[in-house]
Amino acid sequence: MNYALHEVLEVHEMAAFKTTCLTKSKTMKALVSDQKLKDIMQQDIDVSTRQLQEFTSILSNARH
Amino acid sequence: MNPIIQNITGMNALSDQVVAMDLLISAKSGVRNYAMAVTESGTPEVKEILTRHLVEALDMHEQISSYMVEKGWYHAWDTNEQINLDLNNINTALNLPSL
Amino acid sequence: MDNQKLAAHESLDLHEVINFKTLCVAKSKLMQGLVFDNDLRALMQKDVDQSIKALGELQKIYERAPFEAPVPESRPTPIVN
Amino acid sequence: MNNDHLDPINSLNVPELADTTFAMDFLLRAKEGVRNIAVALTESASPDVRALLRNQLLQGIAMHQEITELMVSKKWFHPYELSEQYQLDQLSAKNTIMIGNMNLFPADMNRKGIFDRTPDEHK
Repeated sequence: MNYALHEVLEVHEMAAFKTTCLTKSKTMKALVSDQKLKDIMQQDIDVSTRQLQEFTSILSNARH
Repeated sequence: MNPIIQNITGMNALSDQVVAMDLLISAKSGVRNYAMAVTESGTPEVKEILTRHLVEALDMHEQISSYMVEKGWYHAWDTNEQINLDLNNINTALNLPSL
Repeated sequence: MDNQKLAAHESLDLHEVINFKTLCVAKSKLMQGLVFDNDLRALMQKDVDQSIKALGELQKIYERAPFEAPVPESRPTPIVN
Repeated sequence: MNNDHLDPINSLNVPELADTTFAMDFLLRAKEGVRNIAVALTESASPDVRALLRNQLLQGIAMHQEITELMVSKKWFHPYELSEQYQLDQLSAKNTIMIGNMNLFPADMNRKGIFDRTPDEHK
């Protein structure tokens, strides 16, 4: 394991948080009518998706 | 909110305003959570990723808050106006029939 | 039950709190040499006494950390430069 | 170490003890600072305030990184070897408790009366 324990725990927390955010944005986007709000939410989905992929690589490196 | 889904789900109270507010609160918690995480990390690679995410979370927070200001759902500079809006929203939530 | 090992995240939080409390004791003790007001000084000493007690309790729990190790008399590798 | 604060035996290893303590204080302050600015940022709406805070936030993170690296290189902080860190935590707690129990300032420290005039005015 090449990361410090406290970092891994912190990344784990962030991953859990971001996962719920992404789920919420994805499902709630269907419920809104305003186009601009839809755009912002789509952007949030894109950014969160990329961030979660980065977390995946850190977390799988940290696994031992 | 989309009227068809509104009728299917019976969630006609879940307006764009509520969704936007939820997004704002999430963005806010995101920034705070990232600030905690950044100050706990020491490995440069992890720190760099978390710092970048923090900046992105800040951008998202900025976008959603200015959107809400524009829509008149968020009165950052007018406390009275904000309080009136809050009270209105509280009432809407309180009077919501639970399914 | 009392000797059960702690979880990783609790142990790290304990590390934070112990260092924070240690600094509180050191600051409240040494700042007493700087303050003028005797009441303030007395309050700082009260904080020192309370914090010492708290720190002792924390140290006891900290012994159950998974990465616990025998503590030497003084620092094993003194700072030379 | 004993409880006599004038005993020279107690000055053994004092520089490293002081440096580790102050560095740890510095690190915690940097950490607290970053978190405070982040919270402040989520509460501010004016573009100029946000720009200022954002700069300071990044600066604070960089400072936090520098302190962390310094402390790791000086072996004052062991994020990767937790047993080492454990020993350090317990030792500094023990030493500080000893200092806390000393009677460091036995005399009355109230020097208030001597600040109401310059030396020339003393009659």
